[in-house]
This record gives sequence, structure tokens and C-alpha cells, in this order.
Amino acid sequence: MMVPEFFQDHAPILVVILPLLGAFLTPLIGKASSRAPRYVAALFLLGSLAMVAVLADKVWSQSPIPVVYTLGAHSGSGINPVFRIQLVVDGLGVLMAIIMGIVSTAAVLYSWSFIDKYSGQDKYYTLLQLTAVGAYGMVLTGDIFNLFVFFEISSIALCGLVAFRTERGESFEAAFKYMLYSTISGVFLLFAIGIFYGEYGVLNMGVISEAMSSAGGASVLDKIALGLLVTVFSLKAGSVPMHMATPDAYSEAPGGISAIFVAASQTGLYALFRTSFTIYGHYNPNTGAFNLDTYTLGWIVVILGVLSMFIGVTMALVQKDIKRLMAYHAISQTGYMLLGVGVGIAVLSDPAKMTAFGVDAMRGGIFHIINHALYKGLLFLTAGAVFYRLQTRNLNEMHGLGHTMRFTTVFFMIGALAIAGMPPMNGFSSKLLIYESVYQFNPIIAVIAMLVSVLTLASFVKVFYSAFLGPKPENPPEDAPTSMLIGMTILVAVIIVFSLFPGLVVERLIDPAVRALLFPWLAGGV
Amino acid sequence: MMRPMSKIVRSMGGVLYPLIAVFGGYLILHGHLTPGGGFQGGAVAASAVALVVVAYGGTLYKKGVLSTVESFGLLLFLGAGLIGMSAAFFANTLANAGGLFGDAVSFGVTDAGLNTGGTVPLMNIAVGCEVIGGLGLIILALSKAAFTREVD
Amino acid sequence: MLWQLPFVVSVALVAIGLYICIVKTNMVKIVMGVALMESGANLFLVALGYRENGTAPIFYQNPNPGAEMVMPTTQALTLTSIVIGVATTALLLAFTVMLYKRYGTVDTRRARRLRE
Amino acid sequence: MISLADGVQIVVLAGIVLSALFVVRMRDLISAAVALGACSLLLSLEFYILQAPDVAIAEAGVGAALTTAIFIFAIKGTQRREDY
Repeated sequence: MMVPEFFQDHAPILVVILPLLGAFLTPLIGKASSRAPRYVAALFLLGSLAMVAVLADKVWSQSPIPVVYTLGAHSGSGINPVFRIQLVVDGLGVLMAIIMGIVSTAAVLYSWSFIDKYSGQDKYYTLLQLTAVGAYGMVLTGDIFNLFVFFEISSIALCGLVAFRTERGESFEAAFKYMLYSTISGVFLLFAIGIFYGEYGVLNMGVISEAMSSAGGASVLDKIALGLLVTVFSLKAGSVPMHMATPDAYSEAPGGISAIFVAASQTGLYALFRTSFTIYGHYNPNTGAFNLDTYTLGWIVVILGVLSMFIGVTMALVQKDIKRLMAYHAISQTGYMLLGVGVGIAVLSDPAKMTAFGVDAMRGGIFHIINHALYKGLLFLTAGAVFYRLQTRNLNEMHGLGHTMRFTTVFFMIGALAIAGMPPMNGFSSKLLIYESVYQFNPIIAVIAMLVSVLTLASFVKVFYSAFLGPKPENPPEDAPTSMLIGMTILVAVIIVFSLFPGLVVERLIDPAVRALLFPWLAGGV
Repeated sequence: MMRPMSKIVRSMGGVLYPLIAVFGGYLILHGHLTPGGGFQGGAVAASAVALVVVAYGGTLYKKGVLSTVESFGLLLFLGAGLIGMSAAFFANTLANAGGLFGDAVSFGVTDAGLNTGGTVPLMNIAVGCEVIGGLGLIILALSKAAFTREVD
Repeated sequence: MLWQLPFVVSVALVAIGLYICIVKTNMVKIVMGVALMESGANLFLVALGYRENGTAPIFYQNPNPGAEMVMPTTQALTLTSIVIGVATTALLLAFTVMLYKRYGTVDTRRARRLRE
Repeated sequence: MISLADGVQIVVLAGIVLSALFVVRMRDLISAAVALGACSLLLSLEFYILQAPDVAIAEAGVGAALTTAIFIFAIKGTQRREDY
């Protein structure tokens, strides 16, 4: 495929600034026509997705060496580019960007119908694009302070979107709660950044890790910073015990936003893995030493994962509100990712265990990130479609939707099978990788993971039975409008591709991400 | 919308408002030479907006105008970044190139001129517009909320 | 010795802010606590860049090119964090006002309809 | 013996903590907002002492003026006392 050289060179920054440009063109264009913002938003997010594709091609061709883009640098300007703002894109960053690209495109198309009757659509699309900017920026930047800036951009934009349905007081309550927690975590993140800067005088994450390595490993201050970072990023990802605000925010957000919320929350996981591996798990090939013995950190992440899995699913079982139920399942699924990659962190300094099962566990955890974004995004979209037709989210008030909302029913079934890890679906492939490798790490945890999977299936069977089966209601609702169906179809199509070719997906998408995390320790290949 | 305050406040506001606004503009335009810059100057100018809203009520400002100023500021900022795209985003290709803001500067301790800095003054102006617009909108929105007190 | 005092004060500000966030139930007061925490973080960053007997990082005003300057990077970081701080404060206050219009209270004990 | 500059710094820092404590103690939210503004103003003075004039201008403009103004607007829109 021929892509002009300009786009090849500038793809990393174009991914971020296209939605930013769109976000601020939207209100200007919204003055001219009330329907224009939706087209502008879709156009710019699609453009951004195309740039992600160009970038992905470039990253995979030179994996595991990251693509580096230095802002504002003349070639040969003589100033050390490390002291400039850099975008550093590797396999993991580009994987997260792909997730955000697919989900945001689906969500924006879905929103065309979903928010058609609300006023202030230009603000909605502005904030939606800003959320995408925040997530893209977080995963593409190589500079820890920019990570903070984009973290706050995505939090602020998401809060605005959670409070978008102004007729409900509950949405303000959820938005206040989420904003409060993310602001407090932002302050802690700033302290951690200050600690790094005070010790090493740089903000580039790669350079921090090398400076830490030449200083002889992590100091006490670095360990304090690590504690802050783990708290902050697991709060962003919505794992137990920092999950207080997530169910409220997920369930109060409008339908399309809940989907994008899942993808945006996973940037917290990205940042957690990035700091654990790139900064603290940095391997010095000359001395053979790691910056920090990550065994304890790995166990902490594993325990967070197990708690999230178990508490999330048990809370989900008792919910009556369909979106709240899915929100607790989102917490539970986050646990699998933490578990998988946490095992990788724990055995990082043990090459034998790492090659035996650590790499597979990481593969499973990272594969689960993209799978979860797709099927949980799809499930939230179907729940939004049900809400759009019935104006209720209470499961007791729905029955027999399958008679008329046929496409929505089929899509829900696909999503439910995928989240429960039923064999042909993509959720099965990633969970199998996690079970097999975690069983070698600690059998009890693997058994808990399987139990949680069974409970997830039970919970979704209950939802399917009570909402979609049963006698035909008196006023059977129509199926969702076309644009919403298109949005869901995008996600379904990707899920089916992932289910049919899991091996290919792992090889092409996931392995570069794992290699990027383990670089340079495992430079040769997985 | 908020009621205007007493005559004393209005008179003092009328005297102080232009002074604060001019100081804000000074900070924006001298941002590349002295302490200050787009954000600081914009914040100072926005506090002039706050003064007017408190003293005279919010009717003097139109929301549409402020939001246009804000969008214009951001587009100008991104435009200033995109000028440098021949090298990299945000590259300062206008510096030392002649024209407006393009006067050459020598490295080291110099008597810096106002027309130096390349895209930096442009970005300061852009950020200034952005901040005046954004903070002004925040003040207008909250002052409107503050004086409609009914509870549903 | 004395230039370490700002660090102590910054930690104190964060502790006071966190105390307000945890103990107080009035939402406006909680937002004040958040604002105090942000101030603490800003003071931490600026104090981090301070060098004893350094001058402000303004290039052409520096009389002696060899004289030490304070670190400009942390000041840029602080500016960014002030911008973010005012945005979050305004957003939180806007949510508070809207919540008051819906619920008629800003007490977190009574304004709780979203439960487990 | 401490110099004059050090003395000023100690006074300013003590003032910051004191006004933060006032924010905690004041039951009247308008007073608390004014205490918060005073805290920001002293903080901007401290930034000036720490050789950060840019940050001092920004903190004075934003922290002391705008934040206080929006706090007072929000308190006018809700309730003035902390506890009822």
C-alpha cells in the first residue's frame, strides 16, 4: 500500500492532533448546522484510525525498536532530543491505539442516533474526540509528564460526558465522584513525577530507567513513587480496591460513552505495565541486573487482579440494573489482565520461569485487554440500545426483547459468549492462555479464575433469559436505529475475525506488544 | 442573570478593568521575553472579565463570542504547530527567518527585541485567546448557575 | 536547610486537603480540599526546581552567564498543573451546583442515590 | 542568625499553613473561600521567593482571583453554611 511519505513521517503526532483539531472545529461548525458536528467527529476519528494503521505498519516492521518522533526538532539542531518532548511508540502503545481507534469509531457512529434528541450535541462530540485525544496521547507519549497531561485530559472529558444527560441528578453524582477520585490520583501522579525529576532530572521514561539503572537500581524514593504510581493507575483502570467510582460512572454515561470509557480506562493498565516493565523492570545487559526485583510488585498486581475478578463478579451477580451489572463485570475482567501481566511481572527476573509460562501469561493478559475492549464495548452498546428503546435499565422491567430487537439480541449473545470465554470466541483464547500459564505459577489462582469465568457465564445467562427471552411484550420495541446497528456491527466484525484467527492475532498484534515490554531483556523474539 | 452590584463596586470595576486587561495583554505579548506568556496573561485578562461579571452582571459578555475566541485560539495554536510540519510538529521554522517575529537573535545575553521568537509569540497569542475564552466561559456559566437558585 | 521547608509545607497542604476530602461531607468544602492538594503539588514541583542562590530562569536578564539558574522545567510543569487544576475545580463546582439543583443538598451523606 | 529573606520565607510559609487550617475550620463557606484565596496569594508570593515569577503570576491570576470568584459563585448557587 502506498502511503505518502508525509503521513509515514508524521503519523505519531497526526494520530493525536487530528481528533484535537476536530474537537475544536466541532463547536465552530456546530454554529452553522446542528447536524454537522457528528460528521466532523466521525471524519476526524476515522482519519485518526487511518493514521494508527499507518503507524502500526511502521512499528511492526521495526519491532521491538520503538518509533521515536521528536516534537519541534529540526534535524541536526544540535540539542539533545531527550530534553524535548518525544512520542515513543512501540508494540504495546500501538495496540492500545488500535483499541481506541476501533472503539471510538464504533462509538461515534452509534452516537449519531443515540443522542439525536439531546441538545448540546456539539459539546458531546467535542468531548468524545477529546477523550480519544487523551487516550491516544497517553499510550503514544514517551514522556511521563505528558502522560499526566493526557491522563487529565481524558479524565476531564470523560467526566463531562458522564454528566451529559443533564436531566438526571445521578449523572452529576457519578461525574463528581469520578472527577474527585481522578483529581486526587492526578495529584499523587504529579508527586511521583516530581520524585523522578528530582532524582534524575529528566522526564523521558526510557531515560529515567537508564538513569535508575546506572544509579544501581531503584532507591527508597523510587519505591515510594512506585507505590503512588500503582495506586493511581489501578484507580484509572478501575480495579478493586480503588473501584469506588467506576460502576457509577460506567452506568451513568450515555451508551456510546460507556464503550469508549472501557477503552479509556485500559490506558491505566497500559501505564501500569509501562512503568512496571520499562522503568522498574529495566534490564541492564552489561551487568545483568534489573532496576528492581519485581517479585513483590508482581504479587501485588496479581492480588489486585484476583480481588478485582472475584469481587467484581460477585457484585455483578446481585445487580438489577443492566449497565451496572456490566460495569461490575468490567471490573472483574480487568482482574484477568492484571493477573496475566502480573504473573509476567513476578517472574521477570527468573529466565527459566519466564520462558516456561511468564511470556504466555503476558500474552494472555495483553490479548485480554483488546478482547475485553471489544466485547465489553459491544455489550455496553447493546445495553444502550435497550435503554434507547425502553427508557429503563432495570432488568425486572424487560422481557421478550428477542422477538423484535433481533440484531441487538444476536449481538448481545455474541458479546456474552465472548465475555464468558466460551470456546469459539476470542475471550476463550485469551482466557485459555491465562489459565494455562497461571496454573504453573499458582494453581489456586488459576482455579479462582476459572470459577469467576463460570460465574460470569451464569450472570449473563440470567440477563439473556430475563431480558431477551420470555413472552412477547405488549408494545414490542423496534430494533435499534441503523447508525447504532452499524456501530455495533463494527465491533462484532472485529470480534469474529479475532475468534476465527486467534493464532494470527497473537502473532501479529500481541507478540510485538510483549516484545516491547520485555525489550531489551528478550530482544530476539518471543 | 446576576444583578449588578452597588455604585462603588461598579465605579472601581470601571477604573480597574482596563488596567487589568492591558496588563494581561502586555503579559501575553511579552511572553517570549519576560515572565508571563499566553496562559498567565490570559488568566489575568480573564480576571478582568470576572471583575466585570461581578460588578455589572454577566450580560455584557456573549457566550457565543467567548466560545468563538476559544476555538480560534486553539486553531491558531495548532496552526502555529503545523507551520513547522516540514521538520516536525511544533518546529520553530519562523525563527530567524525574517518577517513578523522573525528577527535574528544572537545566542547568549542580548538585548532581546520584541520581534524575535518565531512561532513562540504566535503561540502565546493563541494560548492567550484560548485561556480568555475558556476561563471567561467558566465564569459566565457559574455566575449564571449561581443566580438561578430554584430546586427541582 | 531552609530551602527544605517548602517541601514540608507542600506535604502539609496535601495532608490537610486529604483530611478535608475524607472527613468533610459538604461538597463545596471537598472541592476546597482538592484545591489545597493541587496547591501542595504545585509547591512541591517549584521547590524541587529551586537551587540555592539561583536566579530566575530568564536568559537575557542574567547578569553573569555563569551564574546558576533555578530549573525552568519544573516551572513549566507547574504552569500546566495550574491550568489543569483550575479546569478540574471549575468542573467539580459546576457538578456541585447542578447536583444541588436536582437534589436540594450538597451533603454527601444525603446526596447519595447511586448505591452498590 | 537568620537573614531577612529567610525570615520573610518562614512567615509566608507559616501563613500558607495557617490559611489552609482556616479553610478546614471555617463553617462559613464564604470565609473558607476567602481563606483559600489568601492561601493562593501567599503561595504565589512563595513562588516568587523561589525564583519562579511565571508561576507566581499564574497562581496570583488563577488561584487568588479566578478560583475565589468561581467558589463564591458556586456558594451563592448552593448554600452558605457548611452544615445544614
